[in-house]
Amino acid sequence: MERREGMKSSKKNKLKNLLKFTFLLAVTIMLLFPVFYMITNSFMSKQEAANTYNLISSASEGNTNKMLSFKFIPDMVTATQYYSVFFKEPKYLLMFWNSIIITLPIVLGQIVVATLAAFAFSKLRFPFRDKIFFIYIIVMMMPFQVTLVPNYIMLKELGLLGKYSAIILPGIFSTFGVFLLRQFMKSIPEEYMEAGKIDGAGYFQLFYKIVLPQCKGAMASLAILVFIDNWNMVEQPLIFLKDESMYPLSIFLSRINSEELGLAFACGVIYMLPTLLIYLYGENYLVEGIQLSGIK
Amino acid sequence: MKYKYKSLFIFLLLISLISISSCNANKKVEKSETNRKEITIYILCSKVASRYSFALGSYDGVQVNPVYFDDNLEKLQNRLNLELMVGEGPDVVCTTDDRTTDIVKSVYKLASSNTLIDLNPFMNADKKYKEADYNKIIMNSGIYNAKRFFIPRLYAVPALITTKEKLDVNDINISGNRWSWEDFLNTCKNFMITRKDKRQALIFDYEGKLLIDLIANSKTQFIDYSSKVTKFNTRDFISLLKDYKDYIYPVTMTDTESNENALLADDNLAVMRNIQETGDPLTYMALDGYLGMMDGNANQDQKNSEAYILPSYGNGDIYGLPREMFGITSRCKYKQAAYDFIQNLVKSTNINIGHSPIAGVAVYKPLFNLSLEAAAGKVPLTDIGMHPNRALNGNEKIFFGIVPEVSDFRMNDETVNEMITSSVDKYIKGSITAEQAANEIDRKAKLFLNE
Amino acid sequence: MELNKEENRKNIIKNIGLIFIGLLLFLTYFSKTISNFMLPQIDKCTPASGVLVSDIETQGVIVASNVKKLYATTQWKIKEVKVKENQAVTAGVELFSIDMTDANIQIKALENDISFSQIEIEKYQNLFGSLETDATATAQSKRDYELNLLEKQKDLALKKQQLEAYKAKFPSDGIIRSAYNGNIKNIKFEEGATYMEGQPLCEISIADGKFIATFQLNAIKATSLNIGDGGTFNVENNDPTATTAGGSNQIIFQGSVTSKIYATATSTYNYEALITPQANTVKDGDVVNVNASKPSVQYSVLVPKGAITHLGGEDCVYVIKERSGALGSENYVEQVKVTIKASDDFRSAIDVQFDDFSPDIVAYSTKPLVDGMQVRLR
Amino acid sequence: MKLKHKEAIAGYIFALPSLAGFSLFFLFPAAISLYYSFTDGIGKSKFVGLKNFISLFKSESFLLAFKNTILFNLVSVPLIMLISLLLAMLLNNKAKSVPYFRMMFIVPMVIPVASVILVWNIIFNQFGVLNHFLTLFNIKPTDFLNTGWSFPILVMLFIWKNCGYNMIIFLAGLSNIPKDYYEAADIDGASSFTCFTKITLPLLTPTMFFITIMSMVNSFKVFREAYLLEGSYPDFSIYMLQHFMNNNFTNLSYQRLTTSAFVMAIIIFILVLGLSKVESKYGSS
Repeated sequence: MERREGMKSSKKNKLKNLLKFTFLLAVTIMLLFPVFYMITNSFMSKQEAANTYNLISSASEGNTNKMLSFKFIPDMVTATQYYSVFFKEPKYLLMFWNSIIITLPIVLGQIVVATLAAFAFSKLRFPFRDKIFFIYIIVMMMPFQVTLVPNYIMLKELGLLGKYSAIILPGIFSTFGVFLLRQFMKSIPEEYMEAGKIDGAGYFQLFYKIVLPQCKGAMASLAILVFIDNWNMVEQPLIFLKDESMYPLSIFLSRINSEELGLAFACGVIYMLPTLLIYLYGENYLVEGIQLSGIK
Repeated sequence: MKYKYKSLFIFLLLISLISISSCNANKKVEKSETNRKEITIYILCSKVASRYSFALGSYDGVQVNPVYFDDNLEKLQNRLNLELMVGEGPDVVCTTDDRTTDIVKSVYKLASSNTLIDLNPFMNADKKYKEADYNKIIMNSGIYNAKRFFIPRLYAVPALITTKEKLDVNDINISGNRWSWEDFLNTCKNFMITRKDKRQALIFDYEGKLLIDLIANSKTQFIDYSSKVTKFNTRDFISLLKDYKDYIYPVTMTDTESNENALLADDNLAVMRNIQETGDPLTYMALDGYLGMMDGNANQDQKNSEAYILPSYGNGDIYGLPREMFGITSRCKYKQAAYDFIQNLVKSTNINIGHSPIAGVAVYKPLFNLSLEAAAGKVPLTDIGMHPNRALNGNEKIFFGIVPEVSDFRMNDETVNEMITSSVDKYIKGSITAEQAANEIDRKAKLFLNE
Repeated sequence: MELNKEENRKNIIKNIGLIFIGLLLFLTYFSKTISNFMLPQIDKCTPASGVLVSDIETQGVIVASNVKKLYATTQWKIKEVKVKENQAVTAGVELFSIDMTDANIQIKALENDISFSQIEIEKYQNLFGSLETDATATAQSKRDYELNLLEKQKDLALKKQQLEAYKAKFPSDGIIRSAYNGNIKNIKFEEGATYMEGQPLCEISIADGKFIATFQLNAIKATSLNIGDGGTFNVENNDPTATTAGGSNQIIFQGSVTSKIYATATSTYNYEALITPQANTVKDGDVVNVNASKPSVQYSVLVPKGAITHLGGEDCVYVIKERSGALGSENYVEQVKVTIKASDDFRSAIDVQFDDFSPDIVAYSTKPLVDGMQVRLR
Repeated sequence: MKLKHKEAIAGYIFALPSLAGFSLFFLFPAAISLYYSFTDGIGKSKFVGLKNFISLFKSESFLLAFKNTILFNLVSVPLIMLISLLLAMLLNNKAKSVPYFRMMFIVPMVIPVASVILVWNIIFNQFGVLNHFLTLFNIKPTDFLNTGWSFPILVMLFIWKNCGYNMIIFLAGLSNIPKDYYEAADIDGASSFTCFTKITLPLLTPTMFFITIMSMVNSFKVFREAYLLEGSYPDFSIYMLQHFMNNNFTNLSYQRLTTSAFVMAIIIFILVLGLSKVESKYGSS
């Protein structure tokens, strides 16, 4: 597309781009608002941050008639929150590591498992394929609470309860990845496969040589999305990990009280970074697409 | 260069993962399935344990051992829920910890969840059990759908506590310890008129439970679990709300208002200031017969304490709020032992929590009478399990003196309470009318019942 | 070109990621060290039951139990002083002499006056005697004469009395003597000075073997020494003549507190203890070492004074407890309000309700503590 | 024939790890909970047939929740599809500024829930910024979070949170469309709109199918925010199945939970079936 616009770049296009730009800017501001708020507030003193929270809570309890308002400019810019997160209270650092311990294996595992399965479900014909896949989808759409009790019992039987693997293993085998990749692999033209078969390549080679290179973008997006999903996971650790020292950061950040608010903001900033970095790293795959598609 | 980075990165990560997972590993507190003969009970905080301590013995070889959740209510509730659902959890369930905390939010939902067993067979089999010994009305609060799921240990009667001096100083005179609704309203009105300038609070509404208890204490039972009927959207309830907003709320001060952190609206602030000047509100609410709460407050001299049973809306009856109801879970291995344990608790003379004050009055009549005598000073405090060095304070004396035979019970349900308070807050803020509030509460309660 | 830029971008991101992760790793690894480094270090101690020994050691002064004052009986002019401060005197010892010149003149005058009036009386009588023989004398005149005579005689008697009274105010030889045995204290007179009637001249402390030891204590110590309490007193006797049975010049004797008065000026308690040493071993003015050490009643909880912190009028101690933190179990302190019953130099008896039976409490901390603060044991 | 066999075997082999894990951690539990929905309790419980289902359909709460859930999906899913697709199209070029924008759309997903809730609270609270703003035009402040307004607000929250998510997938989908198709069309002199309808949309159908379903899944997940924002008994307009299930969970009536879940599952099944039909219809064209 870019190239084409390059060829016949006229006033109309310029205007269009300008419109695009402004629109995107507007949307972006809307989206960035909370982050901005969080970052600015993370530089407030403990008490100052707590005040906002108390104000809200008391407002929702109806003890006040004060109007709430966003406070972007701290009265006293301090890094005390970061200081206490980094130096004084290592438990938040440990929580961060717990998050990583839980998330990384899931991401890696799921990518491996999902690509294999997706290949099968999309490119290989075998009995009950679509029915199985149906079940995949439906089970995936079940809310968490439904299968919770049997899950709990099962994990207990397997002796995984209270271990990281109680969260990691189900995470790895979540059907989301399969579903996503399958959808993308479907869109890879059959001709490639046929060509490969004619060249006498085995199924694994087909998978490795032809399909895999073409759904880089999909895999990147999978990695990002899975990471995000599990990075924000709250319910499962809360239930399957009895030991609070194993809780990930997301749990702490999902329920906060007034005196921890300042800390939470600081933690939140740290919490955001990995996801953003990973996104930035994989981002170009998303748009890169298939350049070599024409050449054969 | 690039590879150096990569390898370093991976190396670091590996180290981190290993080190951290190991550092967590050594703190595993996995409670393995012991096949010792034992029954467990979950207790919120170990301080309360003294209340159970005497009973935590062994019952024909079955050891009772408590699991403490050092004051982490949320943790306790989550774990209790989950474990009961997956057929684990404690053998004996206690609905409340003390007056202020309900471990089980709504008792009858628990009863209807098939996780508890029917206690009637045990009672019938029990030779020592004499129905006359128990307060029948309160005992029946444990029955749901013709099955007895709970045995209550205590019941509480909401009462207003103050001291004679305070009443005299502010020339409030109340005839007798039993108020009619009208007396109560009139007192509030007069107070409002006389004190409008001074902006003082007549009632210290501890934890904002006043309205809840007024509702609980009213003639019509607004919510019926077994028949899934709610009567919140009735004229009674609406007028009750109106009375509350117009006369009672203006003269009350909740403890959130007395908490400095809470940002107060100006008029509340005025109340607040005044209270800080005068030391404390003129009267304290002491709810659910939790009379010792005054220990915490400024009013230290209990000599001329006065207790007034909270007026009942509609008629002069008194309603008891069952506390500390004990049930046995269906997964319990040693049900008989569990039953014995509960009976022992209920009959035990130890109705209060060591230093902290009693959470209610005993359902077991002999014990109730005993505490009456203790209040009258006929028997030593230790006989009702009070800490010897803690004098039975005036409130309890009076309270025991005036606590009457209750005519019915009202079950406290946190879930419904939350609905009521949230809607009433809006009503008081003026964003909705009383009718709307009543309607909202009614619909939510219906939702809740029909779930 | 395009790809190169891409690579650079990626590298930058990767480096950021590495730095971030590395930083967190570093901090995690050293987190315990850092936190320990910042934690207040404390010494612990266990409160014990026992008694407070309130040893009171102070110096006092010995004074005689009763003291007589010497006043000027009229206007005296001191001629010569015969004693000095703190001199032991017995009854009849000369204290000082008075300049008698004026007095003698006065006396003379009076005596002359008397003798003159006597002569007058005699004259008068003689005159009347001549009258008796006179026949013309009437009863009337006779009565007048007797009246006059009586009047004159009365006058004479009066004058004589005045003389005696005046004389009585002076020693005949003009020398004032001590009336008691004891010793002289704070002489207020000096030679040549004149003193009005009723003015104190000196004191004589009676040597009857009864003495009072006076000493002072500050308020805290005073709490443990009350009227009636006994104590041992000893005097460093520097007077070689007075030797005790022991031969040493260290005289020890018992006594008991007789009065305890609060002196607002010095905000101390003034004590008086009645002591009865052996005869003439001590004299007043001696410096005495008071030692009234006495054990208090049995207290259940005794803690070092350092363990008690005063904040906002309330005293409290910090109990050391253990909890499981992010990095394994950690120690923290819990504030417990206490009321101080009594205390001596080192320890205080407190009234407190601990949760568990005998907790460890903080004896000393490198930083000010807060309730629930994590601490590190030395 | 033989080839077919080989392919089938290969297919099973490729799918095996996923299949095994899936059936162990998802299918089997689901089956068990399906069984529970026909019993009267956990543990040694007895079979009660369809009793649970009947009582479920008697309960007004369930019906309300059911209605709301469907309504919510009907409103929010198409909306988010449109918006995210639009954004994806806009962002699917290599203009300088674009990557930065793209990044921004990730952000709502990476912010911790608590701070999101905080912000939304400050905006929509009774005394919130919005009301503050409205009072300037002396409009009476309304409690947005506890009135009929809460439904559109929840939809907004949902879109705000998830449009980046969908956008990523769309981007990936767009990137998978071979460029030469466009070039071909370009040579034929087709307008960019026809390009969109004739090339982009058909080739995007698998992605769209996926996104539709994912949006539904996420619409269940938005419950977390709704719950934190308005509690377990919110305004009736947003009393969703998730609320129903969660409340039943806290009230220990697990039968209700499973039963309702399977009623839902049936609905989903039909829906997915329909969608996949649509997909296969367009995808092949």
